[in-house]
Amino acid sequence: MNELSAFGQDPWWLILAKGVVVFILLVVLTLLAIWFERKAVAWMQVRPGPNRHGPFGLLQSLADGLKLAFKEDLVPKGADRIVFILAPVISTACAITAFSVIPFGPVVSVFGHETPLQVTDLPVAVLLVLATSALGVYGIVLGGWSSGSTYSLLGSLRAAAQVISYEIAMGLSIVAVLLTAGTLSTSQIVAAQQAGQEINLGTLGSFTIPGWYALLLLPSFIVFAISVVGETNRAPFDLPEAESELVGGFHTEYSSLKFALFFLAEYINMVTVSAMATTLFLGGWQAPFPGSWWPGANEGWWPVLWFFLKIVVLMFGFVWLRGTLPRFRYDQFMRLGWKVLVPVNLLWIVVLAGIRVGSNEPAFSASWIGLIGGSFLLVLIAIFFWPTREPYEAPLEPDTGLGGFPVPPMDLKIPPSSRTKQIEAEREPAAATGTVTGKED
Amino acid sequence: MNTLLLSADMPTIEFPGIDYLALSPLLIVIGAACVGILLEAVLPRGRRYLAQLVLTIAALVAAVVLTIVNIVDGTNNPVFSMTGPTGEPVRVDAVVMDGPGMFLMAVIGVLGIIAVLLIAERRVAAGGSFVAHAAVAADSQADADQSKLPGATEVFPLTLFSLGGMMLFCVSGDLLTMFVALEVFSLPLYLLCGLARRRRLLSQEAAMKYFLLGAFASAFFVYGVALLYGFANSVQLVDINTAVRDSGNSQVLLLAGLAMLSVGLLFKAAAVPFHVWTPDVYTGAPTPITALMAACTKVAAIGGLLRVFNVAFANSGDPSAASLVWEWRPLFTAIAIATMVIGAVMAVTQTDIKRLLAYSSIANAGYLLVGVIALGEAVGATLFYLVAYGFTVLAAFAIVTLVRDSNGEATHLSRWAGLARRSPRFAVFFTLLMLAFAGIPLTSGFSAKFAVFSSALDAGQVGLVIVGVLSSVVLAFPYLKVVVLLWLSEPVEDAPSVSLPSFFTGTAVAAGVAATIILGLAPQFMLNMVEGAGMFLAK
Amino acid sequence: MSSFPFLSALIVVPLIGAVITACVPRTKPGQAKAIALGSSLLVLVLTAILCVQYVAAETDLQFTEHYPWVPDWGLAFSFGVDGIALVMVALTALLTPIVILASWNDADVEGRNVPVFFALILTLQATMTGTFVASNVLLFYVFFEVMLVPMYFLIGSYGGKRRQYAAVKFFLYSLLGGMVLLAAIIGLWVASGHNLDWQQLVADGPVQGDLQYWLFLGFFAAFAIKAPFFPFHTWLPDAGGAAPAGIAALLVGVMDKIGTFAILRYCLPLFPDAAQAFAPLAMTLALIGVIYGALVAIGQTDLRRLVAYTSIAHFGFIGVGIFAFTTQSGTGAVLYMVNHGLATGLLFIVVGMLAARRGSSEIADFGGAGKALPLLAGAFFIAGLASLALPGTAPFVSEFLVMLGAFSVNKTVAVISVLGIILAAAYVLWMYQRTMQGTLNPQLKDVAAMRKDLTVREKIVVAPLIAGILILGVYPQPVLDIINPAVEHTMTTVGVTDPAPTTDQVATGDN
Amino acid sequence: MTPTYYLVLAAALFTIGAVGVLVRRNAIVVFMCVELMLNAANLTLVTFSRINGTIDGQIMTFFVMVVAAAEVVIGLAIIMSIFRSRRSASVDDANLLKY
Amino acid sequence: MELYAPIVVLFAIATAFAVFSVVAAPLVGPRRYNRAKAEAYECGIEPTPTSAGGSRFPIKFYLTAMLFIIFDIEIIFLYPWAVAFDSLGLFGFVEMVLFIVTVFVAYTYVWRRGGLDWD
Repeated sequence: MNELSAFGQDPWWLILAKGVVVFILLVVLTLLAIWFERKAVAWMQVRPGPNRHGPFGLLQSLADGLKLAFKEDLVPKGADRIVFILAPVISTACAITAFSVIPFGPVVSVFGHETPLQVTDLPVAVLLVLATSALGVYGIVLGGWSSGSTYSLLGSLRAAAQVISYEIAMGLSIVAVLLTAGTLSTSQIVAAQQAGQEINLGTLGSFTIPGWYALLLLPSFIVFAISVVGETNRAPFDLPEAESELVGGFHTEYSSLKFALFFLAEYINMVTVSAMATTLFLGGWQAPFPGSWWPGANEGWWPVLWFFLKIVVLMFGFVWLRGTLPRFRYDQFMRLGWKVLVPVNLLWIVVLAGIRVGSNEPAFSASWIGLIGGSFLLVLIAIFFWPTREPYEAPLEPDTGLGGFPVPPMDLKIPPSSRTKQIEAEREPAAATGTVTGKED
Repeated sequence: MNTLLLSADMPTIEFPGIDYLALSPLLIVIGAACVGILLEAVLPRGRRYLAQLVLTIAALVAAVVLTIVNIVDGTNNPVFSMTGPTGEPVRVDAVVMDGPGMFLMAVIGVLGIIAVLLIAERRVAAGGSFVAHAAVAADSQADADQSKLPGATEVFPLTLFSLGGMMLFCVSGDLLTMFVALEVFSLPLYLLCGLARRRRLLSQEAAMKYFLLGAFASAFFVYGVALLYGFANSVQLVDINTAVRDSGNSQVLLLAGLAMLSVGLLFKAAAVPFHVWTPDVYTGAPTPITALMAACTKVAAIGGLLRVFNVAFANSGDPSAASLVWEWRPLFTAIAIATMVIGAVMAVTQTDIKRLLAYSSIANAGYLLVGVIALGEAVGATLFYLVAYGFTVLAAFAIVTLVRDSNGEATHLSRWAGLARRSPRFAVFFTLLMLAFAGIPLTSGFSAKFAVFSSALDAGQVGLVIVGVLSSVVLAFPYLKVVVLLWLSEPVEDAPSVSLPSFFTGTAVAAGVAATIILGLAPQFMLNMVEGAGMFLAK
Repeated sequence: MSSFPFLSALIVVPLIGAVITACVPRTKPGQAKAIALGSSLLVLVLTAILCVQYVAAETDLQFTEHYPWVPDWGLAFSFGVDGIALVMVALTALLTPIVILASWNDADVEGRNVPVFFALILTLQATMTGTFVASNVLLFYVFFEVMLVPMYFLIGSYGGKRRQYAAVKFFLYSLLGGMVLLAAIIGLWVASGHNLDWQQLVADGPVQGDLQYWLFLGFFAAFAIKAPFFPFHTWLPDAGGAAPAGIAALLVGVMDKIGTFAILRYCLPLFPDAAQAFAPLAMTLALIGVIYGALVAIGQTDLRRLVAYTSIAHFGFIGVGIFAFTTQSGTGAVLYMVNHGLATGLLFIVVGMLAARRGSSEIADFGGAGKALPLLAGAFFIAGLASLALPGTAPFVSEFLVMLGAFSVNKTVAVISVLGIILAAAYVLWMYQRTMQGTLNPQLKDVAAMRKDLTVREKIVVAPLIAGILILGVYPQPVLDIINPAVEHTMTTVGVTDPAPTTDQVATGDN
Repeated sequence: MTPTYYLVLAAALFTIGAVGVLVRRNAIVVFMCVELMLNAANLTLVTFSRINGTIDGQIMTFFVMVVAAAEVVIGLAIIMSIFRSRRSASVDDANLLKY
Repeated sequence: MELYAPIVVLFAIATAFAVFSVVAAPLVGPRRYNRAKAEAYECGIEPTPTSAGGSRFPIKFYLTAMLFIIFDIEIIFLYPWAVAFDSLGLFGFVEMVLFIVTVFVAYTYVWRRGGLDWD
């Protein structure tokens, strides 16, 4: 608890102020991010991008937002009204709340109050981020489900499957950080990255590498980076919103400010995961160069600059991906998540833990590590490349049209409108016979 | 301490020393289950059956042998032990390998082997009792297409998991381990119930009922654990007992926790009023699984009850705290009486052999509860009863699997009429088993009843014994009805035939019948064993 | 005394015989019958030697054997006989070959397994003998319960109409009694400090306190069902009516005696205070049985059921004899058990012969049958007279002793039981009249078998029984000599002495 | 805030769940009610952990969560299979096993 | 509790904003009723009828959900272990390797049975 003694000391006005500032910051950042994305993509595609509103078109997003506010607010006929309205609220609120434990900088003085540049910190801060981002999925699922539309439903299901799949990979990649830092508090993780790590190469001498976990725990960082793209439904993993397949995905039926809220949530999530990546792997708000090239770099308000610089770089990464890569196919995407990221991550955790134990525990020599890790690796290889792999068995039962129920499969067959009544007529006898079959005795 | 997570500079944690030899039966069974899963993953379909069968039987045999080695060694201590900061030993007995616990483990292992033999049977019904692809919708065309495929081999690892959970359940030293073990043995059973090859809908329905009610009961169990944790500030059975003795704590928590805990345990033991699932599930489940449940689950559930009540809530030898026994005993007596009576009476009205055996198993749960309530010296008698009942019921269900017609097992009693004409040997066996259930001397059923009732009377439970004997007269009626049908009735049209058992089922029947006779004729050796098992380790 | 384990042999020999008989293929029923008969005759010989070697004056158990079985429960193969048990063993040994012979062709029906039938009879014999010779309470119980199984199958598989109902009813009634007995035995086991050896229990003295009364009731209920005493009797007419004739003879002739035997053996010595306290109740039940059994017997239209009801009346007499607590009445009761076995056994067998010929046991189906079947009618008549205890037949002696003993204690009881004798005369004579005398039932002419008198086999069957009835009727002394010391010993353990010395001079067996 | 309130809340949740299991007819809803009961137990455990000042209750919560998850997996599989066969998840429709 | 208060504050602000937006949207925007607008969008054709209790969708989604639960549970156990790793030492390492191997067994099974394939 001592490590967090700096927190929880703020007066109420400071808490409120921090909250408001972070909120405004996120909204503004979103507007800027949208502009930034459009502009960057435009540059990549050698076109000007938004340039009418404000300098360099900076106010384009604001204009879009205002326009949305004055659009008609539609609620489809088949929608579950309450959930339909609730869904964007959940998405937005969760996205913003996640930011409460992101450290922007060290302890500074605000109107005479010594306070950290962070809304708050918890012993379980990382969990809070994960929890809120997981809760955000509810917004997506409920939004898609409550729309009463096939596209929305499929989009939301895909989104949910995607988010939870990549959440596993993301969660596992964080384990390595926790293992090294020994804490779940974000501020302490940042602090743990302060000191450089001395690597001893025996006769080759030793050198100090920066304490950033992105370098120390490179595999984790790579996995984290990949999985957050999937987690935020961004290209090339933007399958839930694949226009060519699903129109707009889960928010097909949303319009006006509700749509804007989803949009907001998505971009906030981008910022959040960038901030998380910064915090967990890139040294947080600490100055982006090893050593103290400038003694005051990590003091006062300067770190906020470093922090946002890092975020901007990461955001650019997002945009770059979008501008460069085509969209994945769904099966490719799921395969990447489940069959590559998860096992690689687990293996990496075991190896890392083995190395750490080996360095701490005298009885546990390097050969032991080699033995355990090696055998583990061997087993893995043996399992995954076992020669007699069975061909995939086609499911015995076709997925479509069971008893006249519409079963939206991957190869969605949309019944023509003229048959709607016929289908509904068929449903009754099918349901009636369903219960009598298999009667025994 | 307000935070769950330990910070890095915490003092190093003491780790328990583990007696791996004592733990080895559990490790082997659970480990073999994991290996079984891997085999499922890597072996081609054709080779899985043999590999799984060999693995399963070998693991169970090894577990039984090691348990016996431990018993002979006289290992009678907590498996986890460690030294506290001041040097004195501190218990962390998540697992307590005491005499009764190891005995129960061995019993579950042996009964499990027999049940696995039944599960492995593939000749009596082509492809076995289990469906090939459980995910295929029942009664669909695809289901008909797969009726010729050999059954799923996943049942073996599932069974092993279940048996491992049961073993752990009997030796758990704290309620948390007990809860985990409870789920480890229940969850595979839920699945296994739904895997019948024939009458899939019935089977799936049974699985759903069992699952929903089972989950309901385990929720009660865990809430009871929570309340008892609030009461005793620990979930170790011995600590709860300590807290019970010097009860400055809230009695409300204790009694509510005890009640909730009991609901979970009594559900598994199929005691009234938590028995409603039993007939349905026993009927719907594949018969080998029914046998497994009737034999092994019963052993585990009663084993758990015995341990909880003898270790945590018994406080024998301490008259000042005897009030607790006074608190729960009358209620349990009522439950035991209701279980015996309702089980017996309902059994009378049944027309399906599996349902009949299900109600009989409820009634037998009542007799076992008599042993639980009697506490103390009755532990040995209860163990004896479990052994006797387990073997008999296994053999009975094994025979049920053999009586078949074109629709699979013919379980309706009217179909059994006059079966003795066609296969007298089978009828003799079944009659013997029925007589054992009815408690006729020279069968294990009599020995078991005598053992339990005599020790219950020793403990002063007169009323229970009287209800017990009277209900067993009522219970004898359905068994006699079956015997009458077998021997004295005219065979029906297109009567089912008794399939020639293969090695597996034959062995199971033989083992069950042999145990029924041996425990009836010469029970002394088993009595010595249960006596030798001694008492639950409470200190 | 010989060291030969007679009592074990008496149980083991029929068991071995049963196993061998059961192993005979179904296609060779003759072999099975021969083996069964041989085995039962061997037992008879053994029993005869046993009787010769028995020392009548000794009151302790003789021929004791002791082998451990389940020490934890105090269960052991402990055998031993006193005078009461000896005569019962002898009765069993005598009746079994006769029954086997009488039932020679009973099982020869399509679809019935002949070897198993005889194997079951032998098993039944073994278990019944076991109950008489067991000197361990739990061992007794084991035989007492196991006995049900062969009897159940004999009635259920080989009986007449309603056999399934009768078999199940018989089994359930007996099991009810057995379970109550089990509870009582467990209670005794607990109360006696984990001891179930009969001799030891008697030596240790009775159980103290209220428990004795409860235990007595438990034991008594079981034996009353077995005997059967009113109101636990309803199974007997069904079972007796449905069972094959020979089996019915065994059922009523021997098996039911186990109830009364066990009352003498267990209820009285082990729970003397309770026995005396409950004697009025038991006596009342017995008297009701005497009158009720006789009255109902008069109203029966079926010969088998009629005989079964007469037995209920007779068991009432036995009950009166036991609970009068005098040596005479007790001796009379035991003697009655033997005589009744002979008389009712004969009656059942003869009725069976009649029914086999006629294909029915309805009284209305007979009438004037005696003319065509003089020998059979004669045997029937003798059996009937024995049943009503005519002087000169064996039951007279025993009934007289019972009355005498009862009179010395309670005159009302004696008077009421005299009423039973009168009623007995009524039902026996009426039965005989309706079946054998009077005008010939025209239907009988069409039945060829009704013109066929006793065959040689049947003569061999009835002859020893008739001889026994007559011999014991005029010279019961040897049997009384065996019975009397044992009964006296029993009464001593109950703690009663014969009330009036005036009866001594009348008592036949007081020496 | 007194921790006792949490106990009361947990008890209320548990009761709601239990009643829900007994009165609701949809298997999924019944199942969710069971989960509610498990979570009520979790809440109780954590509260007692706080009251008693030991960490055991929180650790137990982990295990209960694991078990709950395993139950979800098993339960959904069973309910799905019966739903595919019968096209109904109502426990009343599953009535073959009645006498 | 003080540590958590700011989170609540931030959450309240976010919720207030979101609720305000949703409530404001219909008030600010125009309302011109048209039956076609109220229909669910389906590329211009009449929308697919959905059954009363929600539609059925491929089993794969359930499977993914179950897998997620399994691995989420693994993560639940991994986090405390990772944080306390240094004080747990060799014992904790071995235990956790066992745990991971166990989960891996199930994972392998699912993989080999095609549970991870999305056709």
